[in-house]
Amino acid sequence: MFEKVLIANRGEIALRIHRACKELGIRTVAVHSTADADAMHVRLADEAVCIGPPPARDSYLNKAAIISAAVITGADAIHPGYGFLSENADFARMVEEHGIVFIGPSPDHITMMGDKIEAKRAMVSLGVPCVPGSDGPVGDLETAVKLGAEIGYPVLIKAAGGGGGKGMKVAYDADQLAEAYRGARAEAGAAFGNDVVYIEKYLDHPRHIEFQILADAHGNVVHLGERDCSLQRSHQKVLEESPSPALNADQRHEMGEVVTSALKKLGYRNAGTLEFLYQDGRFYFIEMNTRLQVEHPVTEMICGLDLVREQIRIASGAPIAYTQADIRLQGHAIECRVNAEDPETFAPSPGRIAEYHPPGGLGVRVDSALYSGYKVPSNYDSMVAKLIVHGTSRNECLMRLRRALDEYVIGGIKTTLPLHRKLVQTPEFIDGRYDIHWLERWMGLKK
Amino acid sequence: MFEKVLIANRGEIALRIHRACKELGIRTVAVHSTADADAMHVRLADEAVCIGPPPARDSYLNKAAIISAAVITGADAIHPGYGFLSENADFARMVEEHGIVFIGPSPDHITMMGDKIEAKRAMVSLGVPCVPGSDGPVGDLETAVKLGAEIGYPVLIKAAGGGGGKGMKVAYDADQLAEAYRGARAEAGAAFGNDVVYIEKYLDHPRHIEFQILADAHGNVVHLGERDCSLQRSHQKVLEESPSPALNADQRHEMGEVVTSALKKLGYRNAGTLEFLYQDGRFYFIEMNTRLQVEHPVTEMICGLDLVREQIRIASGAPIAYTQADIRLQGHAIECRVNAEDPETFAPSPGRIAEYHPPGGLGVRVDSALYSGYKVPSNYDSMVAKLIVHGTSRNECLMRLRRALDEYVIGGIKTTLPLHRKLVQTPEFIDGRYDIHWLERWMGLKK
Amino acid sequence: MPTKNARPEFGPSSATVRRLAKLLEETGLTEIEYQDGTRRLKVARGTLAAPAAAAPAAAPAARAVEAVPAASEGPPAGAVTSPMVGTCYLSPEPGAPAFVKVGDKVREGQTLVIVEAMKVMNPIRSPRGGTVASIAVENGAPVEYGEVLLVVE
Amino acid sequence: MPTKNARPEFGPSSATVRRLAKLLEETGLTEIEYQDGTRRLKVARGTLAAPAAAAPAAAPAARAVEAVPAASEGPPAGAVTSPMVGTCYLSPEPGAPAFVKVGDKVREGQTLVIVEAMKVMNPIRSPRGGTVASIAVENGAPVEYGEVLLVVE
Repeated sequence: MFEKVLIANRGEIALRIHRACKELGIRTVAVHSTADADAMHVRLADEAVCIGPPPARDSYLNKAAIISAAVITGADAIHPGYGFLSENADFARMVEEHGIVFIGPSPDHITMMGDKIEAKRAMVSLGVPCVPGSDGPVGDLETAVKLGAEIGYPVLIKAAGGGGGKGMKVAYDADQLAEAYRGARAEAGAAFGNDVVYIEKYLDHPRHIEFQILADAHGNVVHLGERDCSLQRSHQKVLEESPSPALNADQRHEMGEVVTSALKKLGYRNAGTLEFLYQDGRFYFIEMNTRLQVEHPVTEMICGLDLVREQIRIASGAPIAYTQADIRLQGHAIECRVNAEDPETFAPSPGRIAEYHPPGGLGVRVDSALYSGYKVPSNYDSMVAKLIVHGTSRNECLMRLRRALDEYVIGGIKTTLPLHRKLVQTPEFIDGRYDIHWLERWMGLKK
Repeated sequence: MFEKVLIANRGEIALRIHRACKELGIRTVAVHSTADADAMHVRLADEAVCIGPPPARDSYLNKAAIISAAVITGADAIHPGYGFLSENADFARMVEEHGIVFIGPSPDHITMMGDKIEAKRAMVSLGVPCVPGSDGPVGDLETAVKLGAEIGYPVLIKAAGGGGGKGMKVAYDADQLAEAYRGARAEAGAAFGNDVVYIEKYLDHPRHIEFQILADAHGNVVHLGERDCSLQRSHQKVLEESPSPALNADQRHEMGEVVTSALKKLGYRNAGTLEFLYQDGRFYFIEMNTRLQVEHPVTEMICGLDLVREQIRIASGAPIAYTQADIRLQGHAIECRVNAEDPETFAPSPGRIAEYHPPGGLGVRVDSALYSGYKVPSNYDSMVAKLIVHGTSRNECLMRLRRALDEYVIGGIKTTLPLHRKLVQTPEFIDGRYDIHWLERWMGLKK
Repeated sequence: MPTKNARPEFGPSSATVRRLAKLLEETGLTEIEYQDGTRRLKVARGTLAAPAAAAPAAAPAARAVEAVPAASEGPPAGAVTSPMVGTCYLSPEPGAPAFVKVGDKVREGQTLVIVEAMKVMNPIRSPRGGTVASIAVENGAPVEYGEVLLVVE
Repeated sequence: MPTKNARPEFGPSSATVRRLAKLLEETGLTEIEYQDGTRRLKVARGTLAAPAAAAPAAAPAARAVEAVPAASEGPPAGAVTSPMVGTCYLSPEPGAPAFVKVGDKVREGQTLVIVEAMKVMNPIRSPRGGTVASIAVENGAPVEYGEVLLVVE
């Protein structure tokens, strides 16, 4: 096991990693920008090294500074957290070249999954379902008709050279196809000077469902069930839950088998997440995240495992100490991301925390680096806390979440707590009837 | 289910009950003395009624005031918490006479268990093992010798009229009995003018182990395993854990059967705890608590049930929704009681809380009504917080407890946090090798 | 005067505390802590401009019966407060005229209102002679301990 | 008046407290704690208007590399700080004389020390002409971003 781990991140995830290290008896090195000199994880870490000025490119994205800090403090391993350098294959490679362990997958797997086309190709070959389509230009209407029948309606005709919704038409059945095909080509030609189009299946009300996996260096792979992250605003996840209200045990088991078998064949190592769109009983792979995710605690709450601890153990070469059959997913968990933002306008709201009082009691977990008197810097991401609640059933979890949200006090800045308090009272959320568009529609941001 | 519950208590347990009510969709009424007008549960409750001045006898022990508060607010039920009126049969009866549900057992069972001799007699008749003894005066040495052989050495000869250790002698074997018997009689005669003596088994290194049970109004009784509460100072529990490091699964199962069968025969209802001394593989009943216990969270953490919720459900007439076979005790939990006391001298330390920062993250639960700026009144018990930690194994739980204790900040007053930080580093605690005398010896308070 | 005990008084000298307190003031410090071996002395003064009591503002909890500020803040001069939780009646029985009305002169010991608790009617008597300046409760209203019932000036 | 007891007054000297209070003001620090063997002295000043930053005092975590206050509070006048994390060398190679020593006159652009990071030797040049007033780091010491290396006045 490692003696000393350097935490190449900030905020709640840096604290999260610090906690896992302490519980393994590992010493911690916090690296921080000058803006974070007073941060909680800096105060708690065994050692702290200032690596640069506030802009992330000069500090948390500064590979040389972080590796130098690891060298001068004698750290054995680096945990990158999420964001920043966590999916940077160059960084992972540099870390390894300095004889330091990168707590994550191999640089090659990071590279592969970082290239979305390559990732999709790999997943198709490994038997993971992706969004079906023409896989290339569709030169005439006959081919389009044939593909439409194969793929199943609705289908989307998309400009190859396009973007921004231009040159994009939906056909809900074969009758609409001719018009959509011609319309898309015409629009594409006019907009981009290139009328080459593709066809793929159109998902109009998908959920975002992702599977958490763990893989060790000895060929063992397990999945820890799914997370439903469909509640999004501007492609940012707002609230996540596990299990998904949309899946049953058979679907979970079946898809779990598909992803574990794929990653076993791939020779993947450490934690990873396969993200899918899910609609009408079918999964469609979007991308794979080769790192810890923000929402990992909902999985921890239902499977009882500490995912950061598992990441560290795997990186140290230890085998996963259990099989898929040993993993029991129990009860229900929900995570609310609390951002330092105006809950109506979503304008950032950095500043000094006045009162700070997190909720406590049974089934309530708070992952946050906030404290009374802390100044939320304006330089970084606005997420300042995660409230995670567990219950034996989804209903118990929801009732507990409501009372915990009502107890949570963060003064001095605006936060999205009021948004969450409203959200957990809506009939659609209570019934689990939502897709990736629902939240924005409910908020009046989208028709 | 009840519409509105009155919480006849204060501090962390009042908050605990409030939380359980909120999670069941029940409105809450906080009653409080003038000293507690700013208390957390008073702030959070749906309604609050001031019932008297600071002295407990005029407020939290004032039966008429509490029942009047229930009447004027229209509460359906009263939860008494622990301490105060929780084991007062008169109060329970008065509550029922006012058509209000008392969330606890019947007044008759409270009365029975409140009389320690009656309680022991009942338990013997129900097949629960008690400390064996003469059950009456021992008039001559021959009878003493006979009893000594029956009970097994060491035995204690005790003055019937005595107390304070006077007229008490231990005989470690038959050879010592004559001297001990004569010595105890002589001392008893001299000290109390009454040389009548009893004999009972002497336990010189027992652990305090208790079993948590739940019983409904329909004859269903389950046990939720044991708690080891051997770490005590001046008969006050300091730290509790479950499962006990001293028991194995067979012992747990066997004793669990004994207590559930006894309480089924007794017709007991609601939550209750049977306390035992445990030594050399045997249990000896001491007393039964007919209420929720301070240390109930350690049981909640390993069985996944909300005990206050269960109490409320049972009191509303609902049956227990699971059988003994459904109950799974998972992992390990430890609770540290944090008192507002000097950690060296144990002098009370009331006053205003300056910084307050509870630990967070995976597996950590804090039950406390403290907040930054709150003034701990000098009128009541000094326990101000409970830190409860869960882990998949005792070792994981211990490592997590250490890091959580290190994160916990309570400023402005002295607390026993430093004592806990030291305690969790001792080899004896780490190995689980302790009895009810160990803590005081370790603290140098006892030889 | 020095204490004459064999064992010297336990505690820091008043002069030292006064000196350090003055130093706090002079220097604007909030804390001085000093240790020498096993002896330690700390003096501190909270923020002068009253600490902003960081009270958790219970988010949405609306109260039906609001905690009476009187209980913690002290009732106004001349106030007669309820000595118990119960229901307050302004007249001896339904339909009867009130015991007192605003402007009435009252004697010490005269019944002002009744508070019913546990089905017992408790007459609340005037603690002094004077004039009823105001009546703070309505007939049949629930009252808590320390709640102002009326003001006799 | 000095106390005449056999046992001397317990408490820090007023002059020391005043001196440290002035230093607090001058440097913008909020706390100075000093320990020498069993003797310890701490002075602190809360932010007077703003709420006293209730900073979680990480209970027992001792730091090997202490966060440099300079980073957040601003370095002293004339300070030359490290532009990167690395290892600081005072001379061009082991055994060679130091680039500069205290009292040396230096030109703008003259190499003062070297900071090695990622196996690259980065000469740290003087931002101005002047005299080396002090050298804050030892040869071979790890330095962090913003750490004061030396003072050129």
